[in-house]
Amino acid sequence: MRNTSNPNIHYTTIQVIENKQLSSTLHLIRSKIKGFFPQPQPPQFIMLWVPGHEAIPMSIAGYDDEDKTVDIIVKPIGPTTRYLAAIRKDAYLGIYGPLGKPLVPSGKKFLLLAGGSGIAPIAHYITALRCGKENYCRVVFGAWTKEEIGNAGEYIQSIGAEVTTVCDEGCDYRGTVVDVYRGEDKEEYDAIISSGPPAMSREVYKHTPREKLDRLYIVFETHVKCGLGVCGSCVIPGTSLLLCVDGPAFPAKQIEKVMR
Amino acid sequence: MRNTSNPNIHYTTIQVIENKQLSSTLHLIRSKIKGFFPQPQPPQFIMLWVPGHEAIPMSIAGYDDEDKTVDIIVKPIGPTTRYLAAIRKDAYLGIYGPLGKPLVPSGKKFLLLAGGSGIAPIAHYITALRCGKENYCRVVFGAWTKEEIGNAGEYIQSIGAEVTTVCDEGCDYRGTVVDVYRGEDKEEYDAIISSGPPAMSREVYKHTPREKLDRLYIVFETHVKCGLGVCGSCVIPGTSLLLCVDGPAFPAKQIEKVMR
Amino acid sequence: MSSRTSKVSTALEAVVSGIRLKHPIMNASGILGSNTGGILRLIESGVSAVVTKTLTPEPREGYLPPITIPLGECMLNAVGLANPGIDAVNELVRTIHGHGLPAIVSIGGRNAGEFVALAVKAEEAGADALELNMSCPHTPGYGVDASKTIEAVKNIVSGVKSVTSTPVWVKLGYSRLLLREAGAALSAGADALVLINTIPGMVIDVYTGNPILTNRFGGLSGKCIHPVAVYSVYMVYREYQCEIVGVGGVQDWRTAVELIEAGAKALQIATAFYTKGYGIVHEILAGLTGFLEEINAKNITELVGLAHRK
Amino acid sequence: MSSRTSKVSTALEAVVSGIRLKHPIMNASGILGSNTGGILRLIESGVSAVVTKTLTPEPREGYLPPITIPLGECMLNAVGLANPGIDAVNELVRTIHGHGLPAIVSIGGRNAGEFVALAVKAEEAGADALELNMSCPHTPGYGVDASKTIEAVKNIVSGVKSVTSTPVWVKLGYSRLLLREAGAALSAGADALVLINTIPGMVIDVYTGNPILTNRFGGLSGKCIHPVAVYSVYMVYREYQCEIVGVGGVQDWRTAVELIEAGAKALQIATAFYTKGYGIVHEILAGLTGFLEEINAKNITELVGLAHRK
Ligand SMILES: Cc1cc2nc3c(=O)[nH]c(=O)nc-3n(C[C@H](O)[C@H](O)[C@H](O)COP(=O)(O)OP(=O)(O)OC[C@H]3O[C@@H](n4cnc5c(N)ncnc54)[C@H](O)[C@@H]3O)c2cc1C
Ligand SMILES: Cc1cc2nc3c(=O)[nH]c(=O)nc-3n(C[C@H](O)[C@H](O)[C@H](O)COP(=O)(O)OP(=O)(O)OC[C@H]3O[C@@H](n4cnc5c(N)ncnc54)[C@H](O)[C@@H]3O)c2cc1C
Ligand SMILES: Cc1cc2nc3c(=O)[nH]c(=O)nc-3n(C[C@H](O)[C@H](O)[C@H](O)COP(=O)(O)O)c2cc1C
Ligand SMILES: Cc1cc2nc3c(=O)[nH]c(=O)nc-3n(C[C@H](O)[C@H](O)[C@H](O)COP(=O)(O)O)c2cc1C
Ligand code: FES
Ligand code: FES
Repeated sequence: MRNTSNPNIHYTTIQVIENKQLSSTLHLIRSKIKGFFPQPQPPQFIMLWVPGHEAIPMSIAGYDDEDKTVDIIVKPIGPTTRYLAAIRKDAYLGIYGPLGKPLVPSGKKFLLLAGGSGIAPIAHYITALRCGKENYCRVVFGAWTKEEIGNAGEYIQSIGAEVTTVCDEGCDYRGTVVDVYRGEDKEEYDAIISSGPPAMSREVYKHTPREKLDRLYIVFETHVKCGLGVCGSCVIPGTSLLLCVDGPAFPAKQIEKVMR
Repeated sequence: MRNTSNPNIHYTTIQVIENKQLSSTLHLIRSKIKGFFPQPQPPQFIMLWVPGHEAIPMSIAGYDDEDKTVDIIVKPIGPTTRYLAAIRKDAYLGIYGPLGKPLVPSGKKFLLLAGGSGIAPIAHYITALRCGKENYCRVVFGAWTKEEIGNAGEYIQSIGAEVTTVCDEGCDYRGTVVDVYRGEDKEEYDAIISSGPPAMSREVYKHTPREKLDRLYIVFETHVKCGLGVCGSCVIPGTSLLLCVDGPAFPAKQIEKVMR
Repeated sequence: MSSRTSKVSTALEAVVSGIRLKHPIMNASGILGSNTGGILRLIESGVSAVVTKTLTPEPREGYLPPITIPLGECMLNAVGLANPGIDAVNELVRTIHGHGLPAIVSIGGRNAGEFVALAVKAEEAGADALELNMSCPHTPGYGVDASKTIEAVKNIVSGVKSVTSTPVWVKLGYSRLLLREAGAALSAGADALVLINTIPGMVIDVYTGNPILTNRFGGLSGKCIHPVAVYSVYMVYREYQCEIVGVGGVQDWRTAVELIEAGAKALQIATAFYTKGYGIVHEILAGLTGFLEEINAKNITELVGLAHRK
Repeated sequence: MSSRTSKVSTALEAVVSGIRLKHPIMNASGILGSNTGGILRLIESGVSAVVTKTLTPEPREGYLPPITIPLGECMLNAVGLANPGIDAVNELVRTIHGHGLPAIVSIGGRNAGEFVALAVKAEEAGADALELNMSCPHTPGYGVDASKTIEAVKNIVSGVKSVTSTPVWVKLGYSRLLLREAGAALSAGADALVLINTIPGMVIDVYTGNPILTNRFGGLSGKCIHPVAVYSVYMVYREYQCEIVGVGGVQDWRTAVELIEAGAKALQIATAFYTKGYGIVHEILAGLTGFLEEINAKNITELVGLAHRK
C-alpha cells in the first residue's frame, strides 16, 4: 500500500532578492521566505503563485535554512514563466509546499542527467547528496544550443558537481545528454537521476541495462493543478500514481508504463 | 505584564478504574485516559464533566504517564460531587485540561497544609516535589472529625510525605491545621503551601511572619465555569486575576487583598 | 474483492438508500473521481464506494491555479467544478464496477432541466446512486446558486425523481436554511441527504493584498468544519430521522464516530486524503473496529443516531 | 494613558464611527467584559477599547458548564449569554472610562422594544458605541432568533437609532443572508457592522454518545472560522464600502492584516485570548508595527480594503 504521511505543507509569501540570468533560457530566482516554510528535500516542488497570473508548479532548486531563501530556475515557455523570467527584485510571490515526496538515493557516486529546466531539481540534489563534499556527482547537462547552456554549467560546478555540458555546438560534448549517457559506465554509479523532457528520460530508460534499472530514478512531469493529491489532474497515464504526491521522481521500474 | 502562554489544553474521555473511599467524605477516583492528555503539574486542575450532570472544577490529585491514568479526590457537597462519590468502575467521564498555571516551588524541605478536599492538589504536589525521594515534605492534614480523615493520612504517607493529622478528637493532633501551623518553625521550610477552605488559608496567612510571606503559596478557590480565561466568573475579588489562568495557586503576596 | 478489503469485518457494514456498503467510508465528491487513474487510486485506498467528481452537462476546465490553499488540517478550495463532463460517466462507472464497488455519481446542473438530463445519463451508465450537488459554494450558476430557493430545491429533486428509479442523494451545505432545504428535498423524494459541503471562505496574501485563490473566495473544508458538520447532521436527523451520509472534517475514527452518533449511516472524506494521506481509510477502519470491540458493540449501526437517545 | 500604551505609534490609529482608537485591537464581546475584574484584565492586556459582554434586560445565569470546549486553536462555546443584566452597565462603563478607554456596550434583546430599552440605558451610562448582538447562535430568543427576518433586523436597528445619538454597531454572523442583513442594518442607520459571530457547531463525546456542551450545540470560534470572517468582511465591504469591525480567528498580525485588507477598520479578538494568552494584543501590535515598516506603509488605514484594489 503506497501511503503518504501527514504533509507539512505551508503557504508563505516570498520576495525576490535576485533574478540572475544563467543562460538565454534559464533564470535563477532567489527569494526571501517571509513566513514559515519547512525544509524541503529534492525533488520536491512548490506551487508558485504569481499574483495577477497563475500558480504553476516549480521545482525547488535551492533552499537556505539560515538565510531563509528559496531558489527556482525558470525557463520561459508561456505567459506565467515569461513574466517570471523578467521579474524584478522586491516583487512578491506566493508559494506553497514542499510538495511531492523526497526521493534521495543513498550512495557515494551519482550520475545526474539534466535537460533544459530539468536542471532545477538537479541543483537541489547536488546539495542534498553532498556532492563535492563526502560524495562525488557528475552532471551531464544538455540543451539545444550553447546559448541555452550559458553559465548554468559554471553555476552547477560552483555548487559541487563535476559538469559535462552537451549541445549542438560549442559545449563540452556535441549531441544530446543521451549520447553522453550511452558512453558512460553505468556500473560506476550508485544511482542515476534523469531530469528533463519526457522524451529524454525515455531514451535514458531505453539505454539503461535491465539489471541496472533499479538504480535509475526519473523526475517526471504531468499537469499539476492542486499539488495536494486531490484534483487528480497529475495522474500518471495508465497508472494510479499521482505525480504530486507519489512523485515527481519515481524509481524507473515504477513508471515503466510511461517509459516505453 | 502577566502573560499566559499558548495553552495545551485537551478534551478527552476517561473511564473509571477504581473508586476508593479514603474517609467518610473523601473518595479517590482513578480513571483511564482514553485519548490524549498532556502531562499536568500541580496545582493544575480539570473541568470534569459528568454526563447528565454538570462539569465541575477538580484538582488533579495524581497522574501516571505510563499507565495513562488520572486521579481525583472528591468530597461530596452537592449533586454532582455526590454522584461522583458513588460512581462505579467503567463509568465514562469527560475532562479537559490541564487548566491553570503550574506553580512548583523549588527547595528541599516543604510544609504542605491541607484542609478537607484541599488534600487533592497536595497529593499531586507530593509527586511533583519528589517528596520522600530527594526532598522532604511534611503534610499537616486536617478535617473536623476522625472519620473525615479516615485512611487519607495513610494514603498520603504511602506516596512519600510525613503526615500529621488534625481533627477534633482521635487524630495525631487535636484542633485545626492552623493550630499545628502556629507551632511550626517556619524557618525550616523552603516553601509552605496551603490548600483548603478560604478561612483556613486566611488564618495561615495571618500566622505567617511578614518576612516569611514570600515562601507561602496559597491554593485558592473561586467559581470556575469555563476554566479557559474567557468567561470571567473566576476573577479574584478586587483584582484582575483569573483563578483559572493565573492560579489556582498564588504566591501569598499576590492575593493579599483577599487574605486580609 | 481484494484480499485486503475482504479483511474488513461485517461489523462495519452500512446500508444507505438500499445500497449495501462493506463499511461506511467513501471518498467525497471532488477527490480524484474525475478520471480512471484517480478512481483506481481511491479504490486502492479501500473506500467502500466511489463518489465521482461532480459531472456537469459540458466538460469544465475550472479555475486556473491556485485552486487550493493548504491551511494546516484544513483547506480552502475553488476548483470551479473542473470535470470531464457527463459524457465521461460511462467510463467512470465502468471502472468503479470493474472493481466490484458501488458507483455514486455526483451531478451538478444549473437548473432542474439540466439535473434531469444529467440524471438520465448517469442512470443509463449504471450509477448505483445519484448525488445531486446543490451546495458547491463557489461556482456561479451551479451548487448553491442553482438551488437558491426552497422551490428550486423541490423542483430539482422531484424532477430527478420523476425520471429515475436510482436512489437520489441530495448534498446540502450548512446554512441557516438547512432544515428547510432538507425538508424540501426529503418531501420531494430524496432517498438520503449528504451533509455538508464546504463553507465559504477567503485567504488573503498580506504582502500583496490579494485574495490567493484565482476565484478570490472558495470553500473551507477539513478539521475546521467538523463541528459544523456534526451540528448539521444532528439537527437534520433530529428533525427528520432520515438517511444521512456525513461529510466534513472526518480525519480519524473519533471524528467518524461523532458524525455517526449524530445520525449519519455512512461517511465521506475529502480533505483528510490530503492531510492524512491515502492510508486514511484503513486507519479509520482499524480505529472503528477497535472502538466497537472496546465498547462491546456488535456493529456500527448500533451507533447511528446515538446522540439523540434520551 | 499608561506609559506602556502610549508607546504605540500613531501609525496604528483607527477611527470607527467617529470613535478614535489608539490602535485597531479590541476584545470581542463575551471575553471577560461582564465584571470589574475582567474589564481590568482586558485593559491591562492593552486593548484600545473595551467591549462589554452582551447585556440583556435581566441578569442571566447562562447554561451550566460545560459551556466551552477547547478545540486546539479553535473553541466551541455555549455560554448562554450569562451576564449581570443591563443594570450593571453604569459600573462597567465607569470602570472602562476610569482608564481612559472608549466603552463599547454590547446589548442583546429579544425584540425591537427590548433593544430600544437597553440602548437607552447604555447611552445614559455613557457608552461610546452600542453593539447590537443580532447573531448569538445558541441562546433561544436572542441573537439570530431575535433577528430572524430582514424586517426584524430593520426594526431593531431603526428603533435603536430613533432613540439614541450614540453610534450603533450591528454585529452579524456569517450566513447566506449576510449581504441582505447587512444591507438592511445599514439602510436602517447602522454606523458600523461587526463581522462575524461564531458559527453553529457540536462536539460529541464518542464513548457516551452525548453532545458535550450542556446546550448540546454552541458556536465555533477561533482559527477555524478565520477564512469565513475574511470572506464575510470582504463581501460586505465590496457591496457597501461601509465601516466594518472584523472579528473571527484573529490570532497574530497576519490574520489581523487579512481582515483589514478585506475591509475592516478595526478588529476584535475573543478566542485568541485563550489560545495565545493575554499577551496577544501587544504581540499583534508589535507585529503590525513591524509589518508597516517592512512594506513602507505610513499607517494602518492605508491597508483598509486593499484586497479590493483593481
Ligand atoms: C513538478 C514540476 C516541476 C517543474 N519544475 C520546473 C522548473 O523548475 N522550472 C521550469 O521552468 N519549469 C518547471 N516546470 C514546468 C512549469 O510548471 C511550466 O513550464 C509552467 O507551468 C508553464 O506555465 P506558463 O503559463 O508559462 O505556460 P503555459 O502557457 O501555461 O504552458 C506552456 C506549456 O507548459 C505546459 N504546462 C502548463 N501548465 C503546466 C502545469 N501546471 N504542469 C505541467 N505542465 C504545464 C503546457 O501544457 C504547455 O505545453 C515544472 C513542472 C512540474 C509539473
Ligand atoms: C480549582 C478548583 C479545584 C477544585 N478541586 C476540588 C477537588 O479536588 N476535590 C473536590 O472535592 N472539590 C474540588 N473543588 C470544588 C468543587 O468544584 C465543588 O465542590 C463542586 O463544583 C461542587 O459541585 P456540586 O454540583 O456537587 O455542588 P453544588 O450544589 O454545585 O455546589 C455546592 C457548593 O460548592 C460551590 N461551588 C459550586 N460550583 C463551584 C465551582 N464551579 N467552583 C467553585 N465552587 C463551586 C457552591 O457555591 C456551593 O457552595 C475545586 C474547585 C475549584 C475551583
Ligand atoms: C478540492 C475539493 C474539491 C471538491 N469538489 C467537490 C465537488 O465537485 N462536488 C461536491 O459536491 N463537493 C466537492 N467538494 C466538497 C467535498 O465533497 C466535501 O463536502 C467537503 O470538502 C467537506 O469534507 P472534508 O472536510 O472531508 O473535506 C470538494 C472539496 C474539495 C476540498
Ligand atoms: C466564550 C465566548 C463567549 C462569547 N460571548 C459573546 C457575547 O456575549 N456576545 C457576542 O456578540 N459575541 C460573543 N461571542 C462571540 C465573539 O464575540 C466573536 O464574535 C467570536 O468568538 C469570533 O471571534 P474569535 O474567533 O476571535 O473568537 C463569544 C465568543 C466566545 C468564544
Ligand atoms: S495536481 Fe491535483 S492531484 Fe496532483
Ligand atoms: S472560569 Fe471562566 S475565566 Fe476563569
